[in-house]
Amino acid sequence: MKFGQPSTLPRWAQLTILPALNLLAALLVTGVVTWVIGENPLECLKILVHGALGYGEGIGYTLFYTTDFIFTGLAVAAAFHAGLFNIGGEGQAYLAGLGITLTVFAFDKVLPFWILMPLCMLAAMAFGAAWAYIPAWLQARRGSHIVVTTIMFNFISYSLMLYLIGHQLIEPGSQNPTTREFGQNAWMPAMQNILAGIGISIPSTPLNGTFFLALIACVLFYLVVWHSRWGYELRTVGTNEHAARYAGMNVTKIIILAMCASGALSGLASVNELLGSTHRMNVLFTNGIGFVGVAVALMGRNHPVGIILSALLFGALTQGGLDLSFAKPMITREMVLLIEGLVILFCGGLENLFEPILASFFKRGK
Amino acid sequence: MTDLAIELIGICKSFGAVAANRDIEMKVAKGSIHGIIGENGAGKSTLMSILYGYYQADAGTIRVNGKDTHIRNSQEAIRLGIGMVHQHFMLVDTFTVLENIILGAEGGLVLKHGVKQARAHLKELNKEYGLEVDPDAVVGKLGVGLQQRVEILKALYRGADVLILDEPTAVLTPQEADHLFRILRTLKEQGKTVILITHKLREVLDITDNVSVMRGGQMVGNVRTCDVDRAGLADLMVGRKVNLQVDKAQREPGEVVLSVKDLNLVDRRNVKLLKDINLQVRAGEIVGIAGVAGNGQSELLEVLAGMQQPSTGEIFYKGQNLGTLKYRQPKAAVLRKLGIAHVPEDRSREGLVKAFPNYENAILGYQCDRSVCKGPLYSRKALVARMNQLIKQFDIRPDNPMLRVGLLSGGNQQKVVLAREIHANPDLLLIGQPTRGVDIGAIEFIHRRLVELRDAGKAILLVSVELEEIMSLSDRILVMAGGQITGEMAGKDATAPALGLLMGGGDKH
Amino acid sequence: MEQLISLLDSTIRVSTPLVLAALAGLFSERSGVVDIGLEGKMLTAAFASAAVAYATGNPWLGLLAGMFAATMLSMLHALVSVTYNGNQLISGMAVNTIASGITPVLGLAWFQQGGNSPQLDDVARFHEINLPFADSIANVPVIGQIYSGLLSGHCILVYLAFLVVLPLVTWTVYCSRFGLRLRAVGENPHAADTAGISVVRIRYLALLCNGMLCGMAGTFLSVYQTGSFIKEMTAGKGFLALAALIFGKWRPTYAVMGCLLFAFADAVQIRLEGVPLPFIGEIPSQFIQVIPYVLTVLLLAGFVGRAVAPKAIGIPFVKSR
Amino acid sequence: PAVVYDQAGKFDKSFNEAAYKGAEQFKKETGVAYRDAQISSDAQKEQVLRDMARKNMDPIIAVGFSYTQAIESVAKEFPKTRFVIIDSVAKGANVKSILFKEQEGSFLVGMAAAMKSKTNTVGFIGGMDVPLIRAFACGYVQGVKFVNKNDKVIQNMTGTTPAAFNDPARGTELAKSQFDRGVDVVFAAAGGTGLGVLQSAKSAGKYSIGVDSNQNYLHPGSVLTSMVKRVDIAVHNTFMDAKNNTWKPGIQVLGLKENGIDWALDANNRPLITPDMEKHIKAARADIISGKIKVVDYRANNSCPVQ
Ligand SMILES: Nc1ncnc2c1ncn2[C@@H]1O[C@H](COP(=O)(O)OP(=O)(O)OP(=O)(O)O)[C@@H](O)[C@H]1O
Ligand SMILES: Nc1ncnc2c1ncn2[C@@H]1O[C@H](COP(=O)(O)OP(=O)(O)OP(=O)(O)O)[C@@H](O)[C@H]1O
Ligand SMILES: [Mg+2]
Ligand SMILES: [Mg+2]
Repeated sequence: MKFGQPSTLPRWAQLTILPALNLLAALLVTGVVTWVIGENPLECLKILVHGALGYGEGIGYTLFYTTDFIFTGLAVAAAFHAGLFNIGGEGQAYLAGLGITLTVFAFDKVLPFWILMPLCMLAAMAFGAAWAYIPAWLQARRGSHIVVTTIMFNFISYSLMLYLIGHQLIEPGSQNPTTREFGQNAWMPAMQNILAGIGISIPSTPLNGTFFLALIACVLFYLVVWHSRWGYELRTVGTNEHAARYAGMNVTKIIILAMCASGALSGLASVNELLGSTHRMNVLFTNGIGFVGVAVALMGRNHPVGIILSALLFGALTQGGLDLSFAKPMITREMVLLIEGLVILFCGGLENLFEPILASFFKRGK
Repeated sequence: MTDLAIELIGICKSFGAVAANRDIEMKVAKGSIHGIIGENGAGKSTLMSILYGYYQADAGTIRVNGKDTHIRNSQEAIRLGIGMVHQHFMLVDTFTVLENIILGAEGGLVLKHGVKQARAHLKELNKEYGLEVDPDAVVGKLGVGLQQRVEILKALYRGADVLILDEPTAVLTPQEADHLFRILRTLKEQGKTVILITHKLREVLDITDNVSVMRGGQMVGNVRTCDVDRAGLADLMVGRKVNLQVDKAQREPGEVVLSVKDLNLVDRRNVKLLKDINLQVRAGEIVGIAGVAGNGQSELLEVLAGMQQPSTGEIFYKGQNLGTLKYRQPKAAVLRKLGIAHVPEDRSREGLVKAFPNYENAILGYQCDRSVCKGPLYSRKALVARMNQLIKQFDIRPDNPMLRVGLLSGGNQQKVVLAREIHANPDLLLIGQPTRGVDIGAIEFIHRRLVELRDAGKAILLVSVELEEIMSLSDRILVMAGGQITGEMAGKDATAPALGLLMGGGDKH
Repeated sequence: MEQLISLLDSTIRVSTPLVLAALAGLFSERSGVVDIGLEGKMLTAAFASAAVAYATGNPWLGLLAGMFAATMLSMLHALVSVTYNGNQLISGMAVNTIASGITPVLGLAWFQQGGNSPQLDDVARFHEINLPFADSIANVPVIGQIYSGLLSGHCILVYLAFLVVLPLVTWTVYCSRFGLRLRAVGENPHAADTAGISVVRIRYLALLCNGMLCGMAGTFLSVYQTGSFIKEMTAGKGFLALAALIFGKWRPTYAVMGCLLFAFADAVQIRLEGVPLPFIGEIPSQFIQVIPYVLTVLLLAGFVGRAVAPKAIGIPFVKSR
Repeated sequence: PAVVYDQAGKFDKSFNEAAYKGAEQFKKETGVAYRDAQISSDAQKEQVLRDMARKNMDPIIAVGFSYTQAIESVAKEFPKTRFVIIDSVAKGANVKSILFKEQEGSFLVGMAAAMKSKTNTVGFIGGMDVPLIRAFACGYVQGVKFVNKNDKVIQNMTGTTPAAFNDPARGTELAKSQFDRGVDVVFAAAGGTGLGVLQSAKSAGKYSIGVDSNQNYLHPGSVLTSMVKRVDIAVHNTFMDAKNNTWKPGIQVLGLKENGIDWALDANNRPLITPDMEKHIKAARADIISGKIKVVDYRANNSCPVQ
C-alpha cells in the first residue's frame, strides 16, 4: 500500500471519520497502558472526559488552556507558511511577559483599563515579535538556521528573564521570584464577570476575555493567510522561493514579517496567562505552551480550524488529565504526558494509518 | 519480421480518476529506434514508467525478449536490461558523475574498488559511444546536456539493452541534440534498442524506425517511419489537421519600446555573463535571440525583467531610463506594473507554484492587481473567473481552475504561464523557451498567439534554443554566444546554417 | 596549565553524550528523515540502561538495554515517517513526549522512587579508567599532564565515542556503499529509487544506527555520569545535539566540533561563574550561563553561514511529482 | 488532611519529599488517611487547592512558595477550611504560614565544611537562582567565614529553569569543576541535581554536604553532613495540631530553636566529624539559638553581607 498519494477518500470522510478513528486508536493504546498499571480504562476515560468537559469549572479551565494553545499554535503555523520552523514560541511568549509587566508597572497607576489593556497587548506583541525578529533577521540575511537560533533564543530568554524577575522586577521583601501584583485596571476581565454582566453565572476559572481574542485571531489568520495579498506572498515564499523572486516579492522582508507575526502571536498567549490569570509574572510562567504550540499547529495542519480543534484537544487533555491524576493516585501527571504523546502519535504522525482500509471500504461501498 | 525486444499487451493504468493508459498495445523490435509521440498528458511518460517498473500497471502484460515478465520495481527492470533516462533527470546533484553512475551498482560494501572499476568501464563507454564526461565533476554543476549523458551512461553502465529516453531533447540545444542522435545511432549499431519519447516530429522522422502515436491515454497508431510524413504524423497525433507553418504578414514595426545600451553583468566570481549588450525592440515586432543555452540569454532575460541588477549599462523602456527609477518595491514588481511581462525559461522552478491551485497561479506576479481584490482581501470569485477565462482562451486541460498546477502536464503548465502573462496585456513581452516540452498541437497554438500579440503592436523579445521556432516567428534575429551578441539578421532571410555558424562561438561544454 | 587541562577535560566529558547524539541525528537526517526526537530517545535509553544495570549489576547489559530501547523508539519514528509517510516533526515530538511520559511511569511502578531509579552501586556503573602509566608520568610537564590529566581517566564510553564511533561513522558515510546510498536517499530519493535502491530499507537502516547511538548517549548519562536515572535528566541535550548537527552542516567531524564547542563554552561558563572580571566586576550568574548559546548564535551568524540541509529532508518519499 | 506539592514534584529528594515523609509518618501513627496531589503549571495551583477543599480535606498543606497567591484566593473561598503554606507567607484568617531559617542550618554546615577543608576552599552548588537558594548560600558562606575569615567559597548555580533541580549530570560537572579549582567540601542545595554532586564527590574522594532531608546514608564516608530542614516534622505537627484542635493560623518560623532546622549527625558521618568540630558546631548552634550569633537572612532584603 502507498501512503501520501492523493487520497481516494471523499473529503468529508478524510475530515471526520479518519481523525475519529485515529483518536480512537490513541485512546485504545492508552487504555491498554492504564490497564497495565492496574486501573480501569473506561472509568479513567469517564473521569478524563468529565474532568475536561463535564462540569462548568472543568470547561472553564479547558478553554483557558485552549486559549494559550490557540495562540502558540497559530504562531507556529504563521512561520510554517513561510517555510520556517519556529520552535522559539516559548521564549517569545516569555519575553512578551516582560513587555506586559513593564507596561503595567509604568502605567497601571495612571491609565484606565480601556487604554492600558490595548497598550499591554501591543507591548506583548511587540516584545514577542522583537524576540522573533533577531532569529528571523539572521535567517534572512546571514542564513543562520532558524531552528538552531530559535532553540538558542529560548535558552537565552530563560536566563534573561530569571535575572530580571529574580533581581530587578522582584517584589521588594518577597520570598518568591515573582513581580508585584498588577493593578486591577490591568486585569483582563474574567469570563465569569463578563457573563455575569449579561446575567449568566458560571463558576470562577482563569478563563477570561483573551479567549475571544484567540477566536478573532483565528478568523484574521484565515483571512490574511488565504485571502489577502500578504498571505499569498507568505505562502509563495514558503513553497517556492524562486517563484516568489520571479513574482517580484521581497523575500527577505516577508520572511522577517512572518517570524515577527509568529512572535507576536506567541506573545498574546502570555496576555492570557498574566493579565488573564496570574496577574503577576512568575518565573517560567509559560511552562511549555510554546512547545505544545508546535504539536497543535502540526496536528491542525497549520489551518485555524484544525488549530482550534487540536488546541481544544490538548486543553482538554491538560485539564481532564489533572482531574484524573487527582482522582487516581496511580495516575501521575507523567501518565498524562504519556497519553498526550500517544495522541500526538496517532492523531498527528499516523494520521493516515487507516486511510487504505477506509478507502477500500468506500470502494466496496460504490 | 525481426524478433521483439519489448511487447506491451493491454496495459492499463489510471491515477485516481485519470486514466493515463487505456489498454495499450505496443511492439518494439530489437536493435531499432522506436519513437513515441503524443500530446501532453497523452500517457507516454506513464507508459514508460510502467515498463521501467516505476509504476505498476493496473492490467496487461509486459513481454521482454518474448518472455512474460512482472516488473515490480526499477531493480527488476534493470536486471532485465531496461534502462531509462527520465524526463526530469534522476541524478543526485551533490554527487560526482562517478558516484551517480555507480549508485545502486557499487559492487561491494566498500566504495573504493567499485569506483576504480567504474572509472575503467567509463573510459570504454566513452570510447565506444563518444560520451565524454569528466567522471569527477559534480553533477549539479554540469549543464543539462552533460547531465543527460550521465543518465545515459548510468543506463549503459548497468548493461541496458533497451534504453528509454523521455523527451531527451526538450532540454537540449540543437548541437547537443545532434550529438545525442549520433550517440543513439551508435547504440543502435551496437545492437541496442532505443525507445524515444519526443514532441518533435523532425527528430522522429530523422532517426526512428517505427513510431507509436498516443492520444488521450490510448494508442492510436503504430507505423513504420518511412511510411509517414510530417503532416500525417501531426494529424494522427492531435486528431485533427494542424498547420505547421506560422503564417505572419510583413509589418512595419512601430516606435522603440525597449532599448539596451552597453549592458554588462558580472557575477560574484567575476565571470562576465553579459558583455556590452546593445539591442532594441520595437512595438509590433518579434525579436528572436538564438543561441546555445547557457550563453547569457537567461541572464539577459532576468536582467531585463528586473530579477537581477546589471553591473553596468542602461536600459530604456519607452524612453525612460529604468536605472534612474526609484524602486519602493522589488524591481521585478515595478517593471510588471510598467507593462513588462516575463515568461521564464524554467516554468516549474520560477513560473509556477506547483503546490498552488491553478487560480492562484493565475495571479503570480500580479498579486497586487486590484481588479481581483475586494477591499483588503482577494475575491476568490474574481480569481476563479480569471482562471476560467485563461483556461478558455488557451484551452488548458484539464479545464479545472481548482486543480493543483503540479498535476498538469508540463505542456499545460506552460500554457498557464503564457496565458497569465499575455492576459496582463503587456507592451513588452519577454519570453524564454515558450514551447519546451510542449506538443505540436499546443506549439501551433502558442505560436499563433504570439503572432497575434505582435500584430496587436506589442514588442516581443523571444529567447529560444529551437532554431525552427526562432526563424518562423522572429522579424529580426540576434545571435548570442559567450554573453555577447555575435550577429543579427532579418527573420525572413535567416537560415539554420548561417545562425549555427554565429552560435558556434561560445559553446561552454 | 592545570586550569586549562581541567577545562579541556570537562569539555571532553560534557561533549561525549552530545557527540553520540549528534552522530545519531546525522544518520537519520542524512537519509532525509528529520529527527527532533533525539531528546526522547536519549531519555528512554538512560532509563532502560539504568534499570537493567540496576537489576543485573552489569553496566554492559545496561548499555545493551539502552541501545535496544532507543532503537525501539527509532523504529517507531521510522514506522511513522517512512512507512506511513507521516509528518516527521510530529513523529519526533510524539517520541519526545512519550519518552518523558513513559520513563517516570515505569520508574514509579518498578522502583517507587518517584520515577527515578535507585542509585547504582559501583559494580553496576561505568567508571573512569586510567590509561597505563597515567599516574607514573603524571608529573612530567606538559606531555605527562596532558596524558594523565586530559587523555586518561575517562569513562570507556568516551573513548568509544571518539576513537571508535566517530571514525567509524565518518568512514561509513563517505567510504561505504551504505553511506553512498544513505546520502543519495537523503538528497534525491527518486534518483536512488530509479537506481534500484529501496529508499524505505535505507531509511530504516539509518534509523537503526540512529537508535543505537542515541542508546549509547543516554547510557552515558545514567549509568556513568550520575549513576542513576532521574526523570527529565537529558535536560535539553538532545536539542543541543541537533543544533550542533545543523551547526556542522550535517557533516560528522564538523558536527562533533559543534559539540565540543558547546561543551567548551559550558566548561568556561562554569568556571567564570562568580569570578569577578576586570572592569566589569562580578556578572550575574544568568549572564554567564547564556555564554554557550550566545556564542553559538554569533558563530552561526558570523562564520558558519548558510547551512544547506539534505535536499529531501522532511519530505515523505512518495512516487509521484 | 491533604498535601499538595509544587512543580518539583512529590519525589524531588528535597522538601516536597520531606513533606511526603511527614504525612506518611502521620498516617502511620494515627492511621488517618490523607490525600496528596502534584501539579504541573501555575494555573493548576488554585485548582488543586479548590479540589481538595471541596473534598472536605482539612487542613490542606501547600508545599512551596509558588502557592502563595493560590492559597490566598482559595482560602477566601473556603473560610472554614484550614490552609497551610510552607516556605512562604500568605495572608488570610484561615491560613498558617510556615517559614524556615535555612540560613541557620546552612551556617552550621558551612562551619563543618570550613573546618574539614584542607585547601581552605569550599564549594556551594545551588539549583536555580531564587531567593530561597540564595538564603542557603548566604548562611553557608557566613558559617565558613565564621570559622576562617579568608576561606574561599566557590558558588555555582545549576541553571535558569526548574529543570535545574533535576540535572544531576550537570551537578557532577559543576562539582568536578569546583574540585579542579581546589574545593574539597561542597554543599549542594539543588534537589535532584545534588545527587550528582554527592556522587562525584564520592568518586573524587572529596566531601559533600546533603540538603533538606538527611542524605548522610547516600554515600557514607563521603557525605560530611546534611543541612536538614524538617519539613516532615512541620507537616506532621500541623496534621497533629489539626487533629487535636490546637491548630492556629498565622506565621510560624522554624529555626534551630524549634528543631525545624538542623545539621545531621548519625552513624554514617560520625567518623568524619572530629570531636573538635562537633564541639565548635554545637557551641555555635547554642549561640545562634541564644541569639549571640546573628545569621543574616538573604531574603530580608535580597542581599548577602558576605561573598
Ligand atoms: N503520478 C501521477 N498521479 C496522478 N496522475 C498522473 C500521474 N502521472 C500521470 N498522471 C496522469 O496521466 C496522464 C498522462 O501522464 P503522462 O506523464 O503519461 O503524460 P505525457 O504523455 O508524458 O505528457 P507529456 O507529453 O507532457 O510528457 C496525465 O494527464 C496525468 O493526468
Ligand atoms: N502528482 C501527480 N498527480 C497527478 N498527475 C501528475 C502528477 N505528477 C505528474 N502528473 C502528470 O504526469 C504527466 C507528466 O508530467 P510531466 O511533468 O512529465 O509533464 P511533461 O509535459 O512531461 O513535463 P515537461 O513538459 O515539463 O517535461 C503530466 O500530464 C501530469 O499531469
Ligand atoms: Mg512526460
Ligand atoms: Mg512534456
